[in-house]
Amino acid sequence: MTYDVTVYVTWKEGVLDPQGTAVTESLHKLGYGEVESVSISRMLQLRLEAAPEEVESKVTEMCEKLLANPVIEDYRFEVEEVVST
Amino acid sequence: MTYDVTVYVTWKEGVLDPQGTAVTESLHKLGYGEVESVSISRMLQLRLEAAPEEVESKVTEMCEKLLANPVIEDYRFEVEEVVST
Amino acid sequence: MQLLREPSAEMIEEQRLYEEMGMTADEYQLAVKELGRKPNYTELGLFSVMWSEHCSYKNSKVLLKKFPVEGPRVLQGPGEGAGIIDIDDEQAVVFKIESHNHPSAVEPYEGAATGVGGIIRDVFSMGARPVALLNSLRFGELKNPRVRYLFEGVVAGIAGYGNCIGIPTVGGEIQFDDGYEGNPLVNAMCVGLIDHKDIQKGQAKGIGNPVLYVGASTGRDGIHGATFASEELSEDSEAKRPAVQVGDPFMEKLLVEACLEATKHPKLVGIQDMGAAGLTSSSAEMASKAGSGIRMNLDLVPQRERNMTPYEMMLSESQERMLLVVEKGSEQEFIEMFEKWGLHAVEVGEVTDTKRLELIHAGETAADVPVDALAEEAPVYHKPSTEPESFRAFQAQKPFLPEVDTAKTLERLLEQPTIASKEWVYGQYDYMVRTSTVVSPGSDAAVVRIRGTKKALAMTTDCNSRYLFLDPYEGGKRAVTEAARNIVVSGGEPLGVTDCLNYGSPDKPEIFWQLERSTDGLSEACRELQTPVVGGNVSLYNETANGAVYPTPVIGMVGLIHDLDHVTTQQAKAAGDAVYFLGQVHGELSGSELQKLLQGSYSGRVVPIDLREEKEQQQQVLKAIQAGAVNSAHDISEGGMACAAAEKLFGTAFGAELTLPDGPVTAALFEEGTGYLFTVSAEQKEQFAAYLPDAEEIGTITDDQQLTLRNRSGETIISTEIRNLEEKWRGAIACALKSKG
Amino acid sequence: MKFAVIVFPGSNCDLDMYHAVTDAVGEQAEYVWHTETDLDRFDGILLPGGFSYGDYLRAGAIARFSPVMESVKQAAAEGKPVLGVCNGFQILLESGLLPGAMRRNEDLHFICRTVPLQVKKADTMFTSAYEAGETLQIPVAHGEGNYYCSETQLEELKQNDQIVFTYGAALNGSVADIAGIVNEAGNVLGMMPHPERAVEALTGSEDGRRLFESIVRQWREKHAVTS
Ligand SMILES: Nc1ncnc2c1ncn2[C@@H]1O[C@H](COP(=O)(O)OP(=O)(O)O)[C@@H](O)[C@H]1O
Ligand SMILES: [Mg+2]
Repeated sequence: MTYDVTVYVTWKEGVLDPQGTAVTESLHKLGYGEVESVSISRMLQLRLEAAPEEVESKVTEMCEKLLANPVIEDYRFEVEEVVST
Repeated sequence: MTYDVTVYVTWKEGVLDPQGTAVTESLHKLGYGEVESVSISRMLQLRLEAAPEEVESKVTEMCEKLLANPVIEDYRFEVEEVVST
Repeated sequence: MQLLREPSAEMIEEQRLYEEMGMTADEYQLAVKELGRKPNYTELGLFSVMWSEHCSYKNSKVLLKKFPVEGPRVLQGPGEGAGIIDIDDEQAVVFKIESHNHPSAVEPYEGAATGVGGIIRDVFSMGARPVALLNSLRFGELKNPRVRYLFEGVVAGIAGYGNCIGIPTVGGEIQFDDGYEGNPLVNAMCVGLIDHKDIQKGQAKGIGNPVLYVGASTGRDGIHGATFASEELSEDSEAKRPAVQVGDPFMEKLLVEACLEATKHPKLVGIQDMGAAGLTSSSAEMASKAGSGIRMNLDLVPQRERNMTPYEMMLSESQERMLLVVEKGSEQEFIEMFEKWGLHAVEVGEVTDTKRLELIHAGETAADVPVDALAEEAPVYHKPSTEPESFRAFQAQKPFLPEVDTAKTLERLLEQPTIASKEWVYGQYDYMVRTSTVVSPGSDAAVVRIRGTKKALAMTTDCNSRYLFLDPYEGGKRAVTEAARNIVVSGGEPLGVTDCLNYGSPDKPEIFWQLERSTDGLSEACRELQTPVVGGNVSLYNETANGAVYPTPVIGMVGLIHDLDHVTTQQAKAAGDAVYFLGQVHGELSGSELQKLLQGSYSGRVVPIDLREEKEQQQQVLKAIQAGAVNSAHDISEGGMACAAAEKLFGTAFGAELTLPDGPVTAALFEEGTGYLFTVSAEQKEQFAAYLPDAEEIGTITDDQQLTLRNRSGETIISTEIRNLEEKWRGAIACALKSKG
Repeated sequence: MKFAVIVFPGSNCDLDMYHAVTDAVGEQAEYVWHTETDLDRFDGILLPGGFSYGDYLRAGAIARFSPVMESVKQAAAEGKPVLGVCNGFQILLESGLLPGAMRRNEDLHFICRTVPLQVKKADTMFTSAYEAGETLQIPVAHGEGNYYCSETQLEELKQNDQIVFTYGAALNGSVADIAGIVNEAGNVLGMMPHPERAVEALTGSEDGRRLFESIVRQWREKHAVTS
């Protein structure tokens, strides 16, 4: 089966996000004082082939090993089957 | 009102994403040959105060001006109201 | 309220909670005595970080006392953020090295990056402009995927921070050995320049003077980082992960510029960075040094997270923060100055005459501790020391002197990652920014010019820990002499040393013996070579379940090049030049890269160095270079004379025809630390020989890109194309990283 | 000739730019903090390299909104020479003064090295002292120098003859190996390699000096008539 997986990698609580701070300040300077905070993270879109029962475990493995840095990041993902047309 | 807005900034079609390519290759080396492609995008989580009728337009403005680079990037966003407890 | 959940002073004692903070029962009792009562949770936290090895040097103090710390040029010895040495014309060089081993083992990118950030703060907090960075790295073998991850992450982290802040990373060294698997070493060194009149000290003088906090806000990151750095790495280090901090080099760049402006302001009284043990060490040390006290209102400390407790704020190791004391009445001027750089300076307290650190939180006193108790009265231990069995066995061994296929061996040695080109590494570092790098990475020492003068600084980091593993005393001497040789061959007069002592657990008598013996060796060498130790850092407990790292006292050395004309590099300069060898082959390859290649481990004796002779020889080499009698110079280190000869030709259009120096062939080719190779033009010869009559002419530089080595009877031992060797040497690290999944 | 060296928070090649035009080329220069808005007193504008705003979000994305940028645009419109190097180039792209965008280097590594650089176009106010087709040795030092533009955009660049420098050998993944481009008017040059790091033999190469000399020469010629 072919799957589209979207992995969301975000900062663990308490980890400094200097990018987010810089963007918040820049938005303020641009006149968007109403923005309270910005946090910047990544989203990864993977397309892969896998048996239905192992997609989840495979992706978890990939996240732990490479896609996220478990020391400072959390991750979660969504799996969607690609329906061939 | 307070809103949580998630902005997804993705690569325009046809723009090669060097990081996505590198991650695909690394996954292959780690033995995940089943991964066809990876594309990596930026995800921004904004918290802001705004009147309900102007959230969308404000965020659009911020994206156009700063958060995305129209030469290489597309964006979309989701708005969620923060219910105070 | 969070505070209520903290254990009471009684509970701490009854349940021995101090142990969780890394304190022994005796240390706890000492804290009670110093305080005159039982410490509360926050106070205990202050004691535990300030009395950790990282901050107090309680296990190493007895050893550090041996180092020569004085000299005619020394303006500031150990004790402040960084050491300072006079370089004439009312200018001085400021430098310091520091380890970030444990954080890098857990999170290589951020661990290394914040290590660089920390050492830069040590230098600019003295009022100096940071002008160069170096590093010294140790990893396991690249065949292990975790090692490759650590290696790539550490290099990227060093690059990420140094490049962004705009200080060139001009040199370093890397060794790969099983002994560092699981416990890599990441030492970073920063070198700065200062005018004498701008030298600052971290002191909190003047009762009533305000205390300003500048830089990043305080978060919960790195809490207990200092004690973390003083424990062995174990499975649970993984669980302690939040102890790793994330760096913000952009913030630090602003801090550098703003603080350098502040240090030029006449109303600045004292400035110190918040390094290990953050707000606690900076405030307690500044007050203790000035004989004063500090009262701080923690509610005013900029905080990144909600509901932080005094304990958390005081122990946070959030990066990019500085503490300043300024004259009363001038605070607004400083606040505005920082504002211009986009930084918020906040008045968080004042200097008092109580000699106590008083912390107010939510209107109540959260801690009230004598500053000297924290900064000065940490217990000092002299741990038991035992000469290990292995040392006696090594001493009893016959010299290691194998027969080898010489041509093949030369190729294989050049491919060893420890010897191979480090271009894969330094090609990621911006080593040119500030346009003052005269000698880039790739020669013996890096050279950075001093604008507006004819002078330049030569700098290097060195430590061949394999020799320390065999014989810590002789190995320690070698580390210093090798560093000095690298400075001298580059045209510099060695000025002084900063050292980073990376060892296993001092609680083990055999490790403590290594510490004792190697610091004896280091001290003697520094004394004899007249390179005082003006600062350094100690990193103990570098151990995993598989044992301790090799004893690795990294030597950071800086030298003064009096005239840019003296700058010399290792590369051969012209065909037709004569090649000279200066030194001696002993016929002992124990501890060498060759031994590792053949046996996979090290054993045997280390050839002793006569320091007096060494000093004289170095002085003569320097004189010859200063007189312009040398076209290129290179010291013989890893891989011996054969590798040194090849390195002299890499990156040039030349070849060489050489006769081996006297001694057994294998040793003449591959023994390490035997001496120097020079190239000398026909016009220089006479002068060269006058300075270095003992140097032996062994051949010439050719224009055919061929390296030919002959034995003393004229038979060709090795004849090979440079291009072939160079390809292997240049590609080895990238190849090791790419080949396996 | 008097140059402005614009300093953004996080610029770090400002010093190098300053010394290149003063010490090596013998002209005047002044550092201009990003909050200033008056550039009238300058004859040329230099945007140095570095990591403005930490390169956070995208290199150059935040700096482009600095107050000084309005004046830079105005100076460009007036026909004054504007040179952006490395991060300066990235800022010019983000601010729309030059077309295209930067991505991370193909292999994701920062690259610091002296590379061969081909002069594609020698009839600009920045390159008149070079020969077309000449190969220079100029340092690069960047992590995001992988130039991108669409195919139509590339056609336009070629049509208008806006490609000034290309890498002598593929370096970072840039479209058509582009290392530097000018605007259509020819007075705004953006380039990733650092000519200001190549103005003295002592630090490696002198090949970058003629770029600054070209600017000065053009300015002299233009002003010889009027003054
Ligand atoms: N980690 C590093 N960072 C920067 N430069 C390095 C690093 N490791 C090695 N180098 C550079 O590579 C060259 C060779 O290093 P090394 O073999 O240790 O020299 P030596 O044996 O003379 O001390 C030196 O110029 C050194 O500065
Ligand atoms: Mg050397």
